[in-house]
Order: sequence, then structure tokens, then C-alpha cells
Amino acid sequence: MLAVMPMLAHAQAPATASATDIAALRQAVADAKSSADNTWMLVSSALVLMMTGPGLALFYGGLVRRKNVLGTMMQSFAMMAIITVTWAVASYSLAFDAGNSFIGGLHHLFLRGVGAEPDVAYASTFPAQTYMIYQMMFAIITPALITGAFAERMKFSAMVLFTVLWSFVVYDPMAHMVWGQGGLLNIAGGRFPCLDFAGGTVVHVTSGVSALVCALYLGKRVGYPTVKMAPHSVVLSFIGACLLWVGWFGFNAGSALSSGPLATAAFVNTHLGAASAAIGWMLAEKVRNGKPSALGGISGAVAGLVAITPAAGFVQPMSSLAIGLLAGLACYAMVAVVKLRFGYDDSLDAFGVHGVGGTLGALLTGLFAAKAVNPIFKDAQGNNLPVGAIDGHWGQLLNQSVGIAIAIVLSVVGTLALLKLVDVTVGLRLSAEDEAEGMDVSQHGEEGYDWA
Amino acid sequence: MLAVMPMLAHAQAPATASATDIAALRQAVADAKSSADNTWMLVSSALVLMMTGPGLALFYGGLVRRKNVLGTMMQSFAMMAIITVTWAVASYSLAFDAGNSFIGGLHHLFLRGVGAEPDVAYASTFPAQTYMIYQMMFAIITPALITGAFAERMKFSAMVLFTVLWSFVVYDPMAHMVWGQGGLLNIAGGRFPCLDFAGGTVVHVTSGVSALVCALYLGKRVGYPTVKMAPHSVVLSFIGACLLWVGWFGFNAGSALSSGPLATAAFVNTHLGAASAAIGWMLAEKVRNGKPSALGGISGAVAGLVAITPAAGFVQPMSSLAIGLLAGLACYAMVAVVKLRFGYDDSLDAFGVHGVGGTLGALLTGLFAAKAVNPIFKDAQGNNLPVGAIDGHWGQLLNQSVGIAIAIVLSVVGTLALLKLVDVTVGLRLSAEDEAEGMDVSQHGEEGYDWA
Amino acid sequence: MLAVMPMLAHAQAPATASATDIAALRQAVADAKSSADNTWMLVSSALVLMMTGPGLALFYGGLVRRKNVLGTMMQSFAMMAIITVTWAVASYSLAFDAGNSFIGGLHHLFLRGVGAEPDVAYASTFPAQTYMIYQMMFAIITPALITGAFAERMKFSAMVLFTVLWSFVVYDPMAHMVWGQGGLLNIAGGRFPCLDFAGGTVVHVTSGVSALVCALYLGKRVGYPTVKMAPHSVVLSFIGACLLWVGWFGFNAGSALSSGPLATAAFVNTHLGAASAAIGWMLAEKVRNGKPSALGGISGAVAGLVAITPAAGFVQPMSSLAIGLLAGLACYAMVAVVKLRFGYDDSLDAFGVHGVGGTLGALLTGLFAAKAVNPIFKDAQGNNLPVGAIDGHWGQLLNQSVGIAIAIVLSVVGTLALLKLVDVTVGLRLSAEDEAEGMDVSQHGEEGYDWA
Amino acid sequence: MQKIEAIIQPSRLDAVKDALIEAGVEGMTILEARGHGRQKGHTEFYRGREYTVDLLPKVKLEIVVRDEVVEKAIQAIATTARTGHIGDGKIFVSRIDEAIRIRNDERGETAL
Amino acid sequence: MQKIEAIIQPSRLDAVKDALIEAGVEGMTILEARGHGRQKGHTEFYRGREYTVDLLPKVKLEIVVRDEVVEKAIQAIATTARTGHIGDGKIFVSRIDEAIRIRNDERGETAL
Amino acid sequence: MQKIEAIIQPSRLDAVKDALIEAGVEGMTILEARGHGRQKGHTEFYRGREYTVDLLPKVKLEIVVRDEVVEKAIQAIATTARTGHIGDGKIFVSRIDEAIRIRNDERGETAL
Ligand SMILES: Nc1ncnc2c1ncn2[C@@H]1O[C@H](COP(=O)(O)OP(=O)(O)O)[C@@H](O)[C@H]1O
Ligand SMILES: Nc1ncnc2c1ncn2[C@@H]1O[C@H](COP(=O)(O)OP(=O)(O)O)[C@@H](O)[C@H]1O
Ligand SMILES: Nc1ncnc2c1ncn2[C@@H]1O[C@H](COP(=O)(O)OP(=O)(O)O)[C@@H](O)[C@H]1O
Repeated sequence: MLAVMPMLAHAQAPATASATDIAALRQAVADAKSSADNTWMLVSSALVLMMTGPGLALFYGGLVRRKNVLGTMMQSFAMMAIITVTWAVASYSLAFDAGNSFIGGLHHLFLRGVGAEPDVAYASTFPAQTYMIYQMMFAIITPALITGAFAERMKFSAMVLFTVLWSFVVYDPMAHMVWGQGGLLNIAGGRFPCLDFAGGTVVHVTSGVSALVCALYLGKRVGYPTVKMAPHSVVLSFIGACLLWVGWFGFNAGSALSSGPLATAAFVNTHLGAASAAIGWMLAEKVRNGKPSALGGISGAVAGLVAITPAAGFVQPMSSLAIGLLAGLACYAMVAVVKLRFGYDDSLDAFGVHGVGGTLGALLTGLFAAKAVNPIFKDAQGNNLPVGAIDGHWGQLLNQSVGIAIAIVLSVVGTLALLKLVDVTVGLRLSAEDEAEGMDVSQHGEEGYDWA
Repeated sequence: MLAVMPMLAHAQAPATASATDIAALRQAVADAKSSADNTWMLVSSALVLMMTGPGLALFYGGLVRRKNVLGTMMQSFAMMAIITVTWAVASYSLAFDAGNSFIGGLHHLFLRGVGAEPDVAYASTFPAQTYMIYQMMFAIITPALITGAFAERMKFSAMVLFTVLWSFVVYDPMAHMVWGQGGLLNIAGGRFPCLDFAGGTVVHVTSGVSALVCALYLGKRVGYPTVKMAPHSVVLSFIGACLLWVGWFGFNAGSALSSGPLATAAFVNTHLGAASAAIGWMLAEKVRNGKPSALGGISGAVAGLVAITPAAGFVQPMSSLAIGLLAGLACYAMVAVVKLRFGYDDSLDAFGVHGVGGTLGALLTGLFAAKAVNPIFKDAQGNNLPVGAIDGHWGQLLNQSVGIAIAIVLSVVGTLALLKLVDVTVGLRLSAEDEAEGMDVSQHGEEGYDWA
Repeated sequence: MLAVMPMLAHAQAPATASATDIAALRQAVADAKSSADNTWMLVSSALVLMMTGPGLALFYGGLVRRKNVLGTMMQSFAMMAIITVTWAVASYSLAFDAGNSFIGGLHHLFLRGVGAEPDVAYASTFPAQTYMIYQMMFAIITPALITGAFAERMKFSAMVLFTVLWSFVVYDPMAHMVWGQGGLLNIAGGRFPCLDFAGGTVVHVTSGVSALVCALYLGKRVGYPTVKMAPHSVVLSFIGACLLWVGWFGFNAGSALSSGPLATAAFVNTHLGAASAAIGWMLAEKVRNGKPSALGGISGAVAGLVAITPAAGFVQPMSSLAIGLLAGLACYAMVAVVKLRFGYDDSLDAFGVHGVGGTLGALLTGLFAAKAVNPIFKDAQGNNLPVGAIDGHWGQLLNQSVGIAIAIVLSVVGTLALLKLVDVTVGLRLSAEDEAEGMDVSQHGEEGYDWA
Repeated sequence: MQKIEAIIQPSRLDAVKDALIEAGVEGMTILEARGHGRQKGHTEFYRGREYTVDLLPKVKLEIVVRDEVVEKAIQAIATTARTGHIGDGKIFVSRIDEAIRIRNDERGETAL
Repeated sequence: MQKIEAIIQPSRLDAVKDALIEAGVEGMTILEARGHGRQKGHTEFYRGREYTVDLLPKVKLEIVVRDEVVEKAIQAIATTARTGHIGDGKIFVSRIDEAIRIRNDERGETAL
Repeated sequence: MQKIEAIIQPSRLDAVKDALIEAGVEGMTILEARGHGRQKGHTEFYRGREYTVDLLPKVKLEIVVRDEVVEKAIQAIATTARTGHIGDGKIFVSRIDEAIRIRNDERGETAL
């Protein structure tokens, strides 16, 4: 047993002193609860950072040819460095300061007023700074996801400029609309309450759709699809995928913004979704090629993690198995059939996995969301209202569709405009020589491996 | 200082209102404690998943020849995908639903009744779902450990079928007997109270012994032992071993099912056991080959982690140093002397490390368990009774032996039966051509590395 | 909602029973708070271990030539094994038992008296054992950092002997002086209160300066600088650097020894410092070579993490951006300009990054420390006093300088003496043949990769 | 019988291989190589240290063919491997006195 | 002096090496290679994209020996490298005009 | 034209390369190789299993030069590659009948 905490130790406990005792205890309880939730949020923040680096960097880095491994990993790493600064300086304010229904205000520029006190608009049990850093990690990984679409052929300078602008033009508004106070799609009072527990629309639909636009705008890699462009190290991708899986617990369960039962539910759903999607993808391969592959297994797991992201805190475990399975099959079909048919070069399948998985997940969330899991809709008397179609609230599918539609439109328009802008200024694409030589040498003056 | 939590904010504190205040505070305290423990259990769950992927996958993947790296990692990954589903659907119920002394009941099929409420039979401070997912991670890694025995020569289809059946036939009953309500070996009221803090018998003896049976049944790899079969990347194995070490904190300290002093004790013992076993193995190498090796160091650490697993929450730190040292020396002797003498091909030493280390650890737990650390045995008046032989309770060594014996018998019988079954149905072993070509290409149609 | 905890369940709540209720509640609250903080500290301990293995081992392992990869990783791994034992047996006592101003006492030898109770001298909300294991992880990584200076040319036996002695002669006293009760530099009552939140002087100045001494004493690698000695795998170093970044949250935010707002502040500062330093280093490269590199990005991030270490719990977020940027630029200049000019072979830049970054960070902490963040200095009435120069307390820069000076002197003298001792006993340097063959084969009898 | 050794750009390997099969040359052995010549290399920087890399990745083909096929094979290689840039590589021809097929001990041209 | 170049299955390398030493041939140089010939390759799938791999891993031995040892060496290689399956590989023989041992500048057959 | 094949210690590659350029030989192709000869190997241990490694890392240079340059090139290689220890390697010389520069189809010595 532990000694009574010093902060309480002094106080005696006469039967008459309870009023002040109660007040002191309330404060102490609040502190204890805060420490518990804050621990969970800090751990979750660390896990989400780990998703980008080394997670995503390895997942993508292993999929490219050897000569581009560092250049590809750098695209994720650059986000860890640069978005961190832009988020602290301005984006957090634009996304989460109270503003209009589309974008936040400027009160939190340079993290002004973001300190040790909770921001009760978002979470009442831990410091606003914790919420800020947690959200920062989401802002870092989202543009990093896009890079899979233009792998092996974009200038580093152009990539940096594009992603930074993208994060202001597409990410910040979308985050505000869905999660920000007064946001158009906010489930707490928004015009179209869109269920997005951890970023199905905000993170995956936006990055996935923007990825497709990038792939189409930049065109194919030289030699695609005739030249063999197999992953130079499925082993690296495997490590990355596993770290993504582990980190995703922080991404989804952390989004409960507390470490109570809801965090557990999100954690469980996340894991089940990943597992059944991995099975789905491997089964599809087994049927089509006769052999399930390691690359297929990890790709499926990531597809499932993407699809379960908006649903994690709203659905039953068995629903997660269904969502995962569907995501595994759908993303496989997109990547291995549709993409090849149309012939565009979404090099690392950022659209095929995140765009498709995210959209599917957002819709299925509207279908499977259950008030038994998370009764977010209440009537005036505070009685629980049905949440998803499975509860009888079919209208939610409409809200979900609105959220998806807005994410798609914003991504297409924003991405196209920015690509054009960057293209005419610094130029998007590597010269044929640089592309042939590889990004590592041409863009960074180094090589990934020196076996000599 | 934090603002008082909203849930308490409304309540005023007149000197007369204390009764209701107390009730509200009790609830608030329970919530705070729950958030704290739940955070620890979710983190631990994530850590244990990380042990399998990427941890174990890399540890084993680095030890095989290059042509089998993906096939080997896939064996661990497949468990992450498949056991997740079987556990949620049925195994959790079979292991942890109250049943008879050998197996659990069926009330929790499809996770029925496993929700936000705690299951007080196991842990009163966090949701039953948390306990379920934490235990799932153990169920995932255990069969994955076996795969080290039949590395480089088993059909993927056969491996999947075998491990899934094994988890029902061997793992679920063993977990129920040791940890399940009413289990035969349960320290809380079982017929033979067997001390197994985090799975010395349930995880390591079962997987290790089953591994030996597999190695003997499948026979040697083509060319063993004449052909050089050195690890294709000790570097990968090194990464994997370090991640196993880190993840093992969740495995052992998480088994305290609370983040109090007992979790700390388990954490410390785990770390000390790993360290001294690494030293033990390296010393043995130094003496025998004149050079300690990196592979030896990491192998020793894993051996120590295995041996300390049953003891982690029962022994003193200095006892952990002893347990670790003995485990390092014993496992080295088994792997580097005994195995080579007998000539069987326990390819990655799943038996030599997990079987031997687990058995040794289970026995030493009976020797070193101290009531000063964890007074689990009490008399009618609630006074602490001696726990291990070191406390004077020599009988505990018998209980430990019974647990070990049951684990061995169950593993040998179950594994043999299942191997036979799978052999006659899908066939266990790769064709000579496939084995020569390697699992990556023959089983999965891909290659681990493309240096071209 | 959760059921009321059993421990409280029995107690009824009559309006008259409040006195005992209050006492019970106090205890319950203390437990809850303890569980929360203990969770954070155990997680942080695991994260700091992950920094050494696999983090630092990979960071350094990737930077050396292929033939030395295992030997280099072993230098970090050996610390995980050996320092663990020496710390438990003696060093913890020497560093943290109350003693004189320079070194601790012997009461805690063999962890005597280090148990479940908190040691209120250090942290009142979690077990002393938790504090001990957390501090152990710091003691492990510090000597491991030095190994970067003598990479590729030191005998394994000599390295082990040297680092173990170093940890007693340099680390333990320094840790005691800065963090130990009654320490000369302790901010709570020390003669020269030196601000060092997580080890700027204790960890980085000592290891960095000692590294320089080692590099000068051992001399250059054969062929340096004419022969190409490029990293054999920047990919490995990248993985390692990302894991260092993630683990550093445990290193810095864990040093708050509680998971309240201060932990959050340290977490945020750590992240901002790493990010802006990465940008700083890459910018310097862009200017000088025309290309920012992946190696530069990760080196910068590590430099920033080093520099922010002493400041993490004392400064404002925007100050962290400044500290990071300066650290990135300064360390780049040191490594890429000064070192090359002087021509010594600080092979992996242990001095250039840790020595320079640590010293810079310690000074800037004195400059930017703000009472608004962490009011550690109080007057008799308990009013906050200015902390850093930015608060108007310029004298703090002197205290910081004293701390740095002591760290430097102790490191230079101690390291020189120990190098001499080890040199005359076992001999420090590899034979020319062994150095040419590589450490993996010559010291450990194994190879890192077998691509055959 | 003669041996044709061709050093080409790695990126041209697939095309050259197909052209040779086209030309009826089924058997060939490929080796990874690095080459130095007129083609200039590139510069790398590692923490400020500068290295000029003047050994560039190449692929070496070795083909043993009957005398009458030599010219045809050379043409097949040269035309498909040619990009017109410095660094395209070289083809060397030399005499082979004997060839044995390991599988069945066949000797001479029939072994090819 | 003649040069024997043998392309064999990687799995046979150790056996062949021992056979050569057996036959008194101590000195040899080994190169990793990939080969194309009658032996058919395999198919790989990456996210639905299919690649046929028809360059298979081989090992190339290069041995320079005195004329009188040639036949003996060829036999040693052929018999131990033979598995009887397509893909066993080839042996090629050509003339070497001069050999120098770098260590001591010895020339001719004594340099071998 | 003649082909000079030199097997040397990897650590000597840079020096040899520079010496050749010095000697006016710009064009060369390098291959990674492993060698067996008088030089003894080392022993490795993996979990108690012992392996003797007697194939040691070497680098192979291939240079085709005009007849009159041969001796000069050999000297350049031999002197710079020599460390005096067993394992320094060998140089072999053989005839090349034709050389083609892929880029522009030049033939004969001008192609070098
Ligand atoms: N004399 C030579 N001997 C052997 N290999 C050569 C020789 N000259 C060139 N090579 C090989 O051919 C490659 C291309 O030669 P280079 O002079 O760069 O371009 P080009 O052949 O177009 O003039 C070189 O990288 C080298 O591998
Ligand atoms: N004409 C050739 N020139 C060079 N190498 C050849 C030639 N023919 C075969 N090879 C090498 O020999 C290997 C085996 O040849 P292959 O035709 O597949 O089987 P086999 O030799 O048993 O008929 C090939 O992979 C290739 O490396
Ligand atoms: N007869 C040979 N044919 C081909 N390569 C050889 C021959 N003899 C030696 N070599 C190569 O030369 C290298 C050095 O030869 P070795 O006998 O070890 O030393 P040294 O050349 O100094 O006597 C060997 O590793 C091998 O690669």
C-alpha cells in the first residue's frame, strides 16, 4: 500500500471538517483522473508519431526500388520536421480554434493560450497542450500518406512545398469541419453530424483522394508498367506495417480522449479490423494467384486499419470483423484489378488503400454505429437516440456521405490547384536523368546501402 | 493545477451534503483508478502485440536463410491475423469463461458479455474487454513461438491449419487450467496452485515442448547439418530481440493487471532476468569459442525473459539475477551442446530456449517465490502464508512440477495428434524443390529483397 | 460507467461516517494517482530502454562499415546487459542514496530498501523501485553514447571494461551531484543549482566530452580520412533515429516524474526541439552542398533532442524551436566543418552531437528557463522567483556554466585515467589485422549479413 | 565458339535479354558490375564528408555462342543497349576452346 | 595455362569447391551470377502485378590451371555439380597467356 | 588487344584504380568476388555451430587494353595491390579478338 500523498498528508480528518476535505479530495481526484488520461494521451501521441517514423517511412521505403529508399523515407521524415513547426505556429489554431463552420480562428497562433489548462471544448481532463500535440501527430502523417502516390519521381523541393501548402489548404479546414468547435460536420452540433472517430474522412479520404490526383497529374514513372518495379525490400515494409498496426492503437484508441471503456472498445475494434482485413486480402490472393503473400497480408492489415479508423469508437467488435473483411477485399480489388485496368501509376497505392479504405470505412461507420457502444446522439431529455443505420437511423448514411463528398471535393480542388502552383514555380517532376539515377543520389546526395 | 472535473463541478460542498458527496467521490475515484489501470493494460496489450510483429517475426526472420525470410515472418504474421479472429469468436470463452477445471464454457462466444464492465473474476478495475484483448495477445504469440522449430520446411497451408488447431487443443485448455476461473492449476483455489505469473507453463513450456515434437516429426531440413545454414541477417534478429525485450515489459508487468507496485516489481525482475541471462550466454561463448557473439547476447536475453516470465511477480530482484544467469547457461548448453549431440533440427531453437527456459523458470519460481513480494497464499484469518521454497514452502515445487508435467503431456499428445492429422490431410512438409527454392517464392510468390 | 471499486464497495456512506470515509477515500485517491504516475514512469522506462536497443544500436550500426555492424550494435547491447547489473548492485546507491555533495552512500547496495514504498526524496507518488529502474535506463544509454567515438577500432573486452569503470567513475558522481539528495548542483538546495531536466550535463556533456577524449586517445581508424567510410546503411540509422525520437519522450517527459502538465510541456518541447533542429541541419546542408540529406535530417533531429534535454521541463514551446534550430546549425558546423578541419576521428560524432548539443542546450536552458513553465525557485514565503535569464535571473547562466565545467573536468580526467588503465591492462585498440577484418568476425566470430 | 562479354547499363538489361532471345540466343549469364570510364560519376555527402563515386553500376553479360551467331548477337546487344549517352558500355569478343554441359556431359557447340 | 569458367547451381558450390581441392586445385575465384537458359523461371506477384523471373541465381567459378590439370578439374566440377536437372550449368574453357602472383611478382604457371 | 583480369584485396581497390588511371587506363570494370587459395579463412560460430569460411571477399578487375599498354597496366596493378601478405591475388592475361563501343559502334582498339 502506498503512503497517503503529501498534498493530502497535512490535512487531518475530524468529522466536522468534511466540507473542506471534500473540496480537497475533489481536486485530488481530478488530478488523479487527469494523470491517468494524460498518460494515455501522451503515449498515444508517441505511438502516432511512431506510425510516421519509422512506420510509414519503412512501409513506403521498402516498396520502392533500392535507389529511392532514402528519398522515399525522407518524404515522411520531412513531415515530422516541417509540419511540426507549421502546426505549432498556425495550423493548430486554424483547425481547432473556434471559428466559423469551415475554418478555425487565429487566437492560438504560436500556441498562444494553449497551455496546462484543459480546453474543455475538446477534453476536460488533460492539458490543452496535450490535445495540441496529439492532433499534431495526425497532421504529420496525413500528408505523408499522399507521398505514396508520387513515389520515385517528384522533386524533394516540390514535395516539401506541396505538402506544406496542402496541409493548410486541405487538412486544416477538413479537421476543423469534422472535429473543430462549430465545424460543419461536427457530431456535436454540426449541420451534418458526420461520424469520424479517428480520421476516416479527415485523414484517409483526403490523403487518398489527393493521392489519386497527384498520380494522375504527375503521370507514370518512366518504364511503368513494363519495367519490373518490385519492392526492393518487403522486409522493410513488413517492419513498417507492424509498427503502423501497433501505432494505430494510439491513433484510434487515443481518439477516445480518455482511457476509459471507450478507449478499450476502439482498441479492440482496431485490432479486429486489421486482422480480418489481412485475412481478406490474403484470401483474395490465394484465389487469384494461388498464393497468399506477405506483402498482401500487410497491405490488407493497413487497409483494415484505415477502414476501421472512422468506426473504431462507434461499432461492435463483430461489426469490426465485417468492416475489416470488406476493406481487405475491396482494397485488393482496387489495387490489383481496377488500377491495373485503368493503368494510372498510384505507385504505392495511397489511393487504393487510403482513399478506398477510408471511404468504405466512413460509409460502413454510418451503417454499423451502435448507440450501445457510444450513445453520442441524445434528445432534449438526454435519452439516447439511434446512431447508425443498424440502430435504425438510416439518415446517418446521408451525413456520412456529405462528409465524404466534402472531403473529396476539397481534396480534388485543393490538390489540383496546389500541384499547378508548385509545377509552375519550382516544378514538380524529376528530370529523366534524376529519375533514372534515383532520388537518393539526385535529390539527397547519398545512398541507402553501401554493401562494398 | 487542473480545473475540477466537470462531473464534479456542479456539486456544491455544504458541510451537510457529505453522504452524497462521498458517493460521487467514490465513483470518481473508481473512474480515476480505472483509467490508470486501463491505460497500463492497453499499453501492455500493444507491447505484447509488438512482440509478435515485428519482434518475433524479425528475430526468427533474421535467423533463416535469405530465401525464407518472408515465409518465416509470415508465420508470425498469420497468427496476428488468424488467432485474433478465433480468439474473439471462441477461444476467449474456452479459456476464460467459468467452466470445469480443464476448459472454459461457451458463454462468451463471439465476445458475448465481454464489454465495458469489469469481469471481477479477473480484474475489477478495468473493462472485461481490456482483459480479453490483453489475453488475446498472449494467444497470438504462443503458437508463433513454435514456428521456430519447423522453420524453412513446412507448407504455409499446413502451418496455418496446425497452429489454429493447436491453439484450441493445447493453448486454450492450458490457459484455462492455470489462469481460468476454477482451473485445476489456478493459484486462487485450484487443486494444484501453480505459480505462473505471465505464462512460463502456459506460453513457453507448451510452445517449447510442442516445438520439439514438431522438429522430430518433420525431420531435418535438406542438407542439415552439413550445409551452412547461418542466419542471413543477425541484424534483423538483433532488432527483433530488442523489441521482444521492450515488449516483454507489457507481457510480464502487464500481468500484474494493475499498475501498482506489483507491476513495478515484475518490470524490474523482467529486466534483470534478461540482462543476467545475456551475460550468462555470452560468458559461455567466451569460454567455449573465445568470443562472445551478438547472436549469443540476444539469444541469452530472450532465454532470460522466458525464464523470468513465470517468476516476474513473485520474486526478489536479486533472485531474478540468479534465474537469468542460470537460464542463460542452461539454454546455451541445450542449444550448443545437447542439440548438436542428438542431431535433431530444432532450427531456431524454439525448444532449446522456450522449452528449457520455461521449464527452468517455472521450477525456479517455486524456489524463489517470496511472500514479501507477493503474498498470494493466505490462511483463513488472512495471514500471509509462505509462497515458495525460499519461504519454507517446499511443497510449492511439487505444484510447479505438476503444472509443468501437465503442460508437457498436453503439448506432446496434442501436437502429435494434430501433426498426424494435418500430415494426412494437407501434408506438412514442402517438396524438395520448394524447400530448395525457398518458402518466399514457393509459398508466397515473392522475394524478401530485390537488390537489382 | 464502472462499478465502484471493491475496496470501497463494502463501506456504506451514512452522513455521520464521513471521517473514516474521508480517510479511506484519501488512500484510494493516492492509489489512483499512484497508478497513473506509475504507468507513465514504467512506459517511460520502457521507452528509454528502447532508445538504446534497438534505437542507438541501429543509429550507430548503420553508420559504420558493413564488417563492423554487429560489433557496433554489441557495444550498445553490452550496456543493456552489464550496466543493468552494476546499477542494481551498486551504482543506484552511489548515485541516489543520500551521501555527500559528490557521491551517494551505500545503503541501497543490492537494492536494499528500494521497494514498493515511494522514496519521497525523489518522487512521492510511485514506488522507489520504479524510480530506480527509470534511472537505470539513463545509466545504460550514457556510456553507450560514447561508443560512437571509438567505433570500428576498439577491442570488445577493452570497451566493456572501460565503460563499466566509466559508469562508476564519471556517471554515478555526476548523476549524484545534479539529481541526488544533497548533490552539489541539485536545484533543490545544491550549492550551484544547475537546471538539467533530463540529463544535458549528466548524460550528454559527460558522454560527449568523454567521447572526444577517446577519439583523441585511440587515434584514427586505419585509412581515415582518405579511405571512403560511408555508412553501410543509412536505412538502419534512419530506423534508429526515429526510435530515438519516439523513445526520447520517455527520456524527457518521463523526467517530470509524474504525468501532469509538466510532462506534457516536456513532451511538446522535446518534439519541437527535434523538429526544428532537423530543419536547421538540412538547411545548412542545402546551403553548403545544395542538397539536404536523410542522414542530415536524422542527425539534426538527434542534435535537437540532445539540446532540448536539459531544457524540456523549463522552457516555452517557442523557445524550444529556437534551441532546436541553434543546435542543428551548431552541431552541423562542428561535425562538417570543425571536425574535418582538425582531423580527429570522432567516428560517429558522439562529441559533435552530444558534447556540443549538450553543452549548448545546458547554456540555453539557463537563458530560456521560465518560471511561468516551471517555478522551481521560491522565496521563503513560497513566492515564485525568476528562473532563467529570460526571467531576469542572469545568474542562472553562471550556475549552468558551473555544471557544465564540472561535467567536462570530471569527464576528461576520468576518461583519460581509465583509458590509460585499460590500455596498459587489456589493451584498447584492435590489431591492424582485426581492424581490417572487421569487428564482427574478429571480435565476435560472426557476420552481420549472409546474402549468399 | 566465341565468348561475348557485354558491359551495359542496368536499365537496358531486360531489353537486351529479350533481343538476344529474339536472335535465338537462349543461354546467357549475367553479373552485377561497377564500371569506370569516360562517364563521369556523382558526388555524395555524409555529414560534410564528400565522396566522388566514379564506379557506376553496370551489368555484365557473358554469352558463349557458335561463331556464325556472333555477329548477330553483337548487333542484338549493341542496338538495344544503345542510348547514345556516354556510359552505354562495351562488347568484347574472345575465343572459347571447349564447352561442357554439366547435366549430361555434352561437349562442344551442342553444349551451348 | 587455361581458364575454366563454370556456371553452377549455388547449392552445389561447397561440394564443387571440395572436389576441386580434392583434385589438387587450391586456387579459385567465385562470382555470384544470374543465368538464363532452358531452365524455366518462376512467377512473382506484388499487389496483383505479375512478374516472371527468368534470371535465376547461379554461381560462377573461375579457375586458371596448368594444361595437364584441365581435364581433371573439369571432371571434378561436372561430376559434383551434376544433379541431372535442367539448369545444372556449363563449363567453358579458354586460353590464358600469362599469370602473375601479385604478392611476389612470380609469373607463369608457378604463379597459380 | 588483351584482357587483364586481376583479383585483388577489396581494400586495395581505390589505390589500384587510381594507379591505372595514372597509367592512362581509364576504362575498367569491377566485380565483387570471393576467393579461395593459400590464404586461410576464419571461423564463425552461430549458437554453437561452427563454420569455417574459406571463401574470402575479393575484388576482380577486368580491363581490356591495347597490347602495348598491357605491361604498364600489369605493373600499375601489381605494385599498388601488393601488401606482401598471402591473399594479395593474381593477374591473368588473355587475348581479345574484338571490341565494340556500344554508344557509337566503334570497333577495335579505338573502342577502348
Ligand atoms: N577498357 C575497358 N576495359 C573494361 N571495361 C571497360 C573498358 N572501357 C570501358 N569499360 C566499361 O564500359 C563502361 C562504359 O564505358 P564509358 O567509357 O564510361 O562509356 P562509353 O563506353 O560510352 O565510352 C565502363 O563503365 C566500364 O564498365
Ligand atoms: N550460351 C551460354 N552462354 C553463357 N552462359 C550460359 C549459356 N547457356 C547456359 N548458360 C548458363 O548456364 C545456366 C544453365 O543453363 P540451362 O540451359 O538453364 O540448363 P542446362 O545447362 O542444364 O541445359 C544458365 O542459367 C546460364 O547461366
Ligand atoms: N588458380 C587460380 N584461379 C583463379 N583464381 C585464383 C587462383 N589462385 C588464386 N586465385 C585467386 O587469388 C586469390 C589469392 O590467392 P592466394 O593463393 O590466397 O594468395 P596469393 O595469391 O598471395 O598466393 C584467391 O583468393 C583467389 O581469388
